[in-house]
Amino acid sequence: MSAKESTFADRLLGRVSPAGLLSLVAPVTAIVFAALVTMVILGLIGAPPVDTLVAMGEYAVRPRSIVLTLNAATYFYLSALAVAIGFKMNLFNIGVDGQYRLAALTAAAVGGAVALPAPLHVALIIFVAVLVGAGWAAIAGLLKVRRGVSEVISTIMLNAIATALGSWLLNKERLAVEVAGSNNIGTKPIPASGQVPGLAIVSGTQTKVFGLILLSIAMGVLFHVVINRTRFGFDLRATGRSEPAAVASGVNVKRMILVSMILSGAVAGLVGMPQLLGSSYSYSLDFPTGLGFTGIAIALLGRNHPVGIAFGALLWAFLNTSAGILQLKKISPDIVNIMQGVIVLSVIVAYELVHRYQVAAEQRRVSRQMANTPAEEGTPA
Amino acid sequence: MSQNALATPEAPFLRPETPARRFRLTWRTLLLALGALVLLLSFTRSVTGAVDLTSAGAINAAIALAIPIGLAGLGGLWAERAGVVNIGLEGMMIMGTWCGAWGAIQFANPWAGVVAGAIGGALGGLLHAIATVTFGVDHIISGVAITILSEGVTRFLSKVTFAEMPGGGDSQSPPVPKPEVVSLPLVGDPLRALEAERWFLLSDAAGILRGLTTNVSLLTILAILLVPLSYYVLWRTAFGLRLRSCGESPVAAESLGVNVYLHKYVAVVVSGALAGLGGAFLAQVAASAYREGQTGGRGFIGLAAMIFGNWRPGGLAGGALLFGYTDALQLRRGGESVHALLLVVVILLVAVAVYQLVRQNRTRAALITGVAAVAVFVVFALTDSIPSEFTSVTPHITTLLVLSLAAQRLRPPAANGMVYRRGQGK
Amino acid sequence: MHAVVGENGAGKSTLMKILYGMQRPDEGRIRVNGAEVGFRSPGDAIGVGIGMVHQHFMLAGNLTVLENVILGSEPRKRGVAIDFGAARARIREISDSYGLGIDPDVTVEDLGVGARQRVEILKVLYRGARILILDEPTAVLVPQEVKELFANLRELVREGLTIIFISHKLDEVLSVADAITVIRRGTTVAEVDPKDVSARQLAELMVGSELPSPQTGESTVTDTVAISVRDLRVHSDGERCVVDDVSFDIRRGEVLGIAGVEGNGQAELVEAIMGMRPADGEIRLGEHDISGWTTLRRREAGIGYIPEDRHRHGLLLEAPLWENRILGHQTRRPNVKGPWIDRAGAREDTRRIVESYDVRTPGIDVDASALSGGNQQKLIVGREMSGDPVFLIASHPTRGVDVGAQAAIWDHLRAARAAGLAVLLISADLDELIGLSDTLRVILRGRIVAEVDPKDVTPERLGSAMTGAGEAA
Amino acid sequence: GGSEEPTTSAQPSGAASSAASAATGPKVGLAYDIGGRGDQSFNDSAAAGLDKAKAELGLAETNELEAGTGETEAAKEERLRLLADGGFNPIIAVGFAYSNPVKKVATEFPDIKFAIVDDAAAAAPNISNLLFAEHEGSFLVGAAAALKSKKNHVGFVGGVQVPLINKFEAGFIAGAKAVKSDIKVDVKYLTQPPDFTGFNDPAKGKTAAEGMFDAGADVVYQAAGGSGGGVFEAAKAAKGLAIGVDSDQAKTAAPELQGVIMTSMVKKVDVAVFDFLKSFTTNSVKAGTTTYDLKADGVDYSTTGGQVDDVKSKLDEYKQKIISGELTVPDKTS
Ligand SMILES: Nc1ncnc2c1ncn2[C@@H]1O[C@H](COP(=O)(O)OP(=O)(O)OP(=O)(O)O)[C@@H](O)[C@H]1O
Ligand SMILES: Nc1ncnc2c1ncn2[C@@H]1O[C@H](COP(=O)(O)OP(=O)(O)OP(=O)(O)O)[C@@H](O)[C@H]1O
Ligand SMILES: [Mg+2]
Ligand SMILES: [Mg+2]
Repeated sequence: MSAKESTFADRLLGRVSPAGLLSLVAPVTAIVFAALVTMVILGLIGAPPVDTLVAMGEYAVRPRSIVLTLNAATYFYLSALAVAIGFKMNLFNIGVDGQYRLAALTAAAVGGAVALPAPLHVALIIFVAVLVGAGWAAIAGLLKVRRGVSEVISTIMLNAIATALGSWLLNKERLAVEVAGSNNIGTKPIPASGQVPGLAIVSGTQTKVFGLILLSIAMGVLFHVVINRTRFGFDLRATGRSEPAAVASGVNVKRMILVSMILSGAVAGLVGMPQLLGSSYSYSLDFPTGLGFTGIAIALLGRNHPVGIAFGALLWAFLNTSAGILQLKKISPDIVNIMQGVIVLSVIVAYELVHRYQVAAEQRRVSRQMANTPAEEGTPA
Repeated sequence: MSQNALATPEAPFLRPETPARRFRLTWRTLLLALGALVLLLSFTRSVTGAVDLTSAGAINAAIALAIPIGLAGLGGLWAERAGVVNIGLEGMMIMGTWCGAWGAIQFANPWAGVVAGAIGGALGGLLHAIATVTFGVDHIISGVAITILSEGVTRFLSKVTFAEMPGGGDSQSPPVPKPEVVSLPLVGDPLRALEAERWFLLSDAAGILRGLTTNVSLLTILAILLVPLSYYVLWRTAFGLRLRSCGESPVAAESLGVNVYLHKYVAVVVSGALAGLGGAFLAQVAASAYREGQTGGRGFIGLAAMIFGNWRPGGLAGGALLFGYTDALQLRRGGESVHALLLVVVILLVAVAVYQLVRQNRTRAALITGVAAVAVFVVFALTDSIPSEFTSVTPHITTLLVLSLAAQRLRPPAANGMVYRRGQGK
Repeated sequence: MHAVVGENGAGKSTLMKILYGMQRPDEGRIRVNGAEVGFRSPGDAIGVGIGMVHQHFMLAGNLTVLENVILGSEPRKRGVAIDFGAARARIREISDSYGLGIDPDVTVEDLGVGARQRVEILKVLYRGARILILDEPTAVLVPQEVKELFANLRELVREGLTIIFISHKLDEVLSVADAITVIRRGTTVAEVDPKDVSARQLAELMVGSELPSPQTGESTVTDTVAISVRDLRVHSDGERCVVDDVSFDIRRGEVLGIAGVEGNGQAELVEAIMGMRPADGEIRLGEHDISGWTTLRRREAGIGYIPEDRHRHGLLLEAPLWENRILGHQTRRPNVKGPWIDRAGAREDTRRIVESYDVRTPGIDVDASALSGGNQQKLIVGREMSGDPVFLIASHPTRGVDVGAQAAIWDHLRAARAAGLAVLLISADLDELIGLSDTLRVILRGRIVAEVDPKDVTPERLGSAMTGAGEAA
Repeated sequence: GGSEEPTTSAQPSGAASSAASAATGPKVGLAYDIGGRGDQSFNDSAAAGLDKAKAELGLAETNELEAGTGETEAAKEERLRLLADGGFNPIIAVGFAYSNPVKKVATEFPDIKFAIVDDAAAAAPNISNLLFAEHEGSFLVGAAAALKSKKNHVGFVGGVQVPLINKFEAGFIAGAKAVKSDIKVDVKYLTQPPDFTGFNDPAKGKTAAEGMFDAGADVVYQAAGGSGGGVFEAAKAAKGLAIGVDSDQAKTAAPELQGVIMTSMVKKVDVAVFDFLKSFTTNSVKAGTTTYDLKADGVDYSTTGGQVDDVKSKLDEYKQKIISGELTVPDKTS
């Protein structure tokens, strides 16, 4: 019965009290396990396992790689947060992808079309992105609440529709401008007042970290506070854990579904912002795609916890970055995909095993304590 | 006051009233619905002149486009009926495309490819089963990981196999041998002649029939047969009952001596094999070579078709067909056919509005539906083609439209997605 | 017929699960008909003729009765296909010969609890078990059904079957058992002959304390109407009327008991009053018409709710106790300050509840799922009593709870009643209903069909009123 | 691969590069767009140019890196930088998506020569822009299609609706209309950006082409990358004709399909890459735009199979008109 009512996010989270060394065992086991499996795979394809990992490690600590990793992690993090909001409610928002693409496109178009003083300009662009992301997600939310359409289907379909809509908008007659001599097509570049300068926080390289990394961090903190410290967050988690119990406690579940879908979409709207305002300044054909799907993997890898997601995002970003050095060493970059898959699987398997051990230990502890309280003949442990 | 209540003699708990009308699909209603559909399409075709609505070519293409989606959906059905969510269908399908092409080339026999494709998908399924059943990992993340993994594995394998073959490359295989294509003898030409007459209903029926009976791949026939076969196995055999019981209440199944782990394993491996078969179909029938990225998200669409079909084989086949049909229409003569579909939507909306008004007495709902019908009609009347950007999403919009019009009584297996561990029953 | 008794968590179910192969013993031997056996799975136990009816139903709601019954022992045609005809015939045959009245083709989720219980028994009989284990089979049955069940069981015993039977209802045990084993904390503390003991003695063996009984004592009923329900109607899925024209008033300090066989609209009535289900009619709390209010607003206005299914409606099993304390009170102090959760306040108050309601737990940070059912129930009662409710809905407040915890919960109800609380009590335990209520109504097929004076009614008469048999006669 | 140990990243890169380039010929770095070597499209064509150069020009070392799906410009920049840091010079970027990255990295490494295929926007003294007049080549095959069409009805299947593929469409339509102004041209793009699966989905290509043949077209031109195979299949089944793209597909397609490919619009990326490398070895690299058009023999139609032999004279007439400037081909659809 208990399994029936737990959310899968919670089963994943384990709900283990973070006290004690034991909580460190899980991630450490996971990393060691993943490294071992990766080395076996490298060996199988004929790449020197140790050398390769060492090369990746060395590459990872180069200043420029650090910046690249941080930058990629910035948007991965936002994407995973957007997915995690849904997961907290047992909603599976596969639509983050479409939401952020549409949001980035419209925000870029608005940003390129207006002239405003610096902070206002940025604020306007971000506001538009949030609005569009939230609006697009709201469709799925409304369909679920009003018509009972599964959000899994509706978001898959809405991703495709967002692609079509985006493609229609990204046209000379509508939001796009041509760049002379280029086969690319994009929105009018956002002027300097709408750009967010990078941060030179990594020494030894000219490349700068996205200024909006601060936004990512802030969103993580906000996520934590809202989910864990507010009434709204309590209602959200309660609904995710047990819908009937939430209903009985006075939560309006339909409203919660709609609101959390909208929030998820709002955060999804932010996903494209670091790239748009920190590097591209225009939404064009080569704007990064598929971040929404990566977000699903990272959210689950980080167990829907803001800190866990941060680690997941950094790991993912690092692996993506390291594809370059592997190729330079003539190791097929596909190995990165294989490694990502293997790491995700081994990390969660390791987590699961440690978690099982912890639950058993917790149960033993509880029953020991219970046996001791009314001092009679104790149960054999 | 108690007298009236006691008028009925039986105690209520002995004869619980079953919910008044649980919809039962009978052959009669099915045939009636099909007839109405053909009539509707035929009418629209003759009004708009969009011949593709019922042309043999469109129907044939619809089937071909629906098969991989349907197979993926069937894969999803097997896994989810046993309680394992399989979002890794896409990955298993990718494995199927690669293995299908490889097997067919390696053994110079299309059927070897079909088998290899199924095995490739099954391997993905096995991995998913190990992760979710043995290790109790969350089903979604395992599925996502498997999809990522199979992209990498197939690309890597292509480099060491196809790239070395003449006509192949890092991201595509040389041409693969295809399973044989068959037609129903003797009927093709008369039907073609009849179809060309453009008579109301008669020509349309001829077109549809010809689409169904000419140039059909043997693998298509096999895939179609898998739908009733899945129904038979899952609903009519002891094995199927046990499998489904694992998805509904694994503790109950275990308490009756059913080996839950075993059944889940079998279900997920079969699920992978079916998705892999869908992949092999893509590489061997829909195309004639493996091509990286060939699946194009069909695994996810298959999953959607399964939910659309309420976790039932017939329903998911319907979902896949709807998707395949609208996709075929938009790919063939998109602007014209999709524009004609607007008229179909208008007629359907009007029918729904009338139903809401007359049968359900929901005036407000009927009014809203009616207004929507008028709005779509205005669009239909004022335009004569749909912008090309939008025709490509016809299947997606149609799916959403159908789902939001149809009353939702989705009933996923009760223990779907739950991690089950032996002896957890209380 | 051998009875096993013991308080909650004594290990009765665990022992039975070991006998049925669902759990493995660490040591010890099991002999069946003199031969030593070692079960690896329930399949092995079924193989030697053991069948078990579990305390919690082991049924798949979305499958039909037939499918549930034959699962694992399907009759086959041609090796693979299920022979549905044969299965149906056999189920009908068993159902008729024991008067179970079960239609093999309905979906289990459409059945009431009583019928589900009979399906469970049918499952065991279908397998031709010679040794039947029944874990609290009577908890959800009315006296008539219990009587019928026992008649059936005696029939089976006469046919030479062995029955192991677990129940918390000691007079039942005394009336049917041929031998009784009392266990406490996992060990046998006594083996007695039912002829030699009284219910009171048996209870004392189980817990080592007095057997409590539900007694209200002085009437505390006042004249102020706390809640008034008028012409309440609830429709299920649009059509069927499951609560039909129900009206009643409950005054402050009054306990109104609703008696009825499960599935006659009690759950819907409660959910309608809580605002969890749309309903027609008027509900007034004090001077407010609350019919249009949301569940949250009703709770804020002072309605407390002890739900019938604590796991489904009462708790977040995977959340710590202090978060469960907040549930249902997430807009009120000491749990929140404005939009913020007041962790310190909530934790402090949880400690208070744990202490004053004697919730046996190692701390307030363990998940609710780690507590035994009785302790979970005490936590819920404590939570619902805090926040000064003016009206409390108590659905089966002591179901599955052992005698000690039962007494504690009754005490709390009595105390609150004396302080002016209006209580709507719904229970399948007729002693509890008769003992605690100031007024009793009988609900049948969604209608209030009788009003009974708890002072001069016996459980048997109440039972017949509930099935409609008594009044029709 | 197969060469000796590459320089390890631990070594100071500057030293490695100077040492290597001092030893023998140039170290060439090639950065592909998605798909990389073996995509049987323009990446592959670029690879062919590199292979030819390797064989004929005696390159010291080559390294080829490919892009990942959905990646950012930063990743592309990093790829170019890795090559630059690794001492590769010259560096060739394949695909317009490298426009901004090449521009950025080229300014950081003024001593390294860069080339970019399909983009003119990245301008710097050390960047050579290798452009193709796809519309001119498409014009010729459009004319060929119209000349060969018996039903006065032809079709165009584009993979993804992006400006580059629009150029093919524009040229094709112009060519067909130049022959028969009333000809009917069906156009279908398989997907919309950023969904680039339209380049990899033969099933969709087949369905779209079948639709055109069923609707009465008898020649279909495909600019759909990997989806093109489906178009050929449809042509074979409908006993129609198809036109290939990028390379001479009558040579590379499946043997049983080669017969339906009446001609292909050849885009000679290999020539451009080879020319660029050759000019590098002779120290005569020309910065800025080099347009490989009909005049420069950078685009052309193929004659394998002899199916267009009967109209060859007409086609060559058009070709001359375009070369002479008498005829200008639009590179955009109106
Ligand atoms: N594997 C285990 N080993 C030791 N103790 C356990 C184990 N599993 C659960 N417990 C303890 O058992 C108690 C909960 O058990 P459970 O809910 O089965 O009780 P119960 O006796 O059936 O109660 P009730 O009848 O009130 O529902 C807790 O105290 C928990 O800590
Ligand atoms: N191996 C074990 N070691 C210690 N304790 C255990 C073990 N297995 C189960 N328990 C715990 O022992 C207790 C016995 O629970 P059981 O369900 O058998 O009680 P019960 O007598 O049936 O109670 P109830 O009357 O509530 O049904 C529970 O708390 C259970 O969690
Ligand atoms: Mg219990
Ligand atoms: Mg028990």
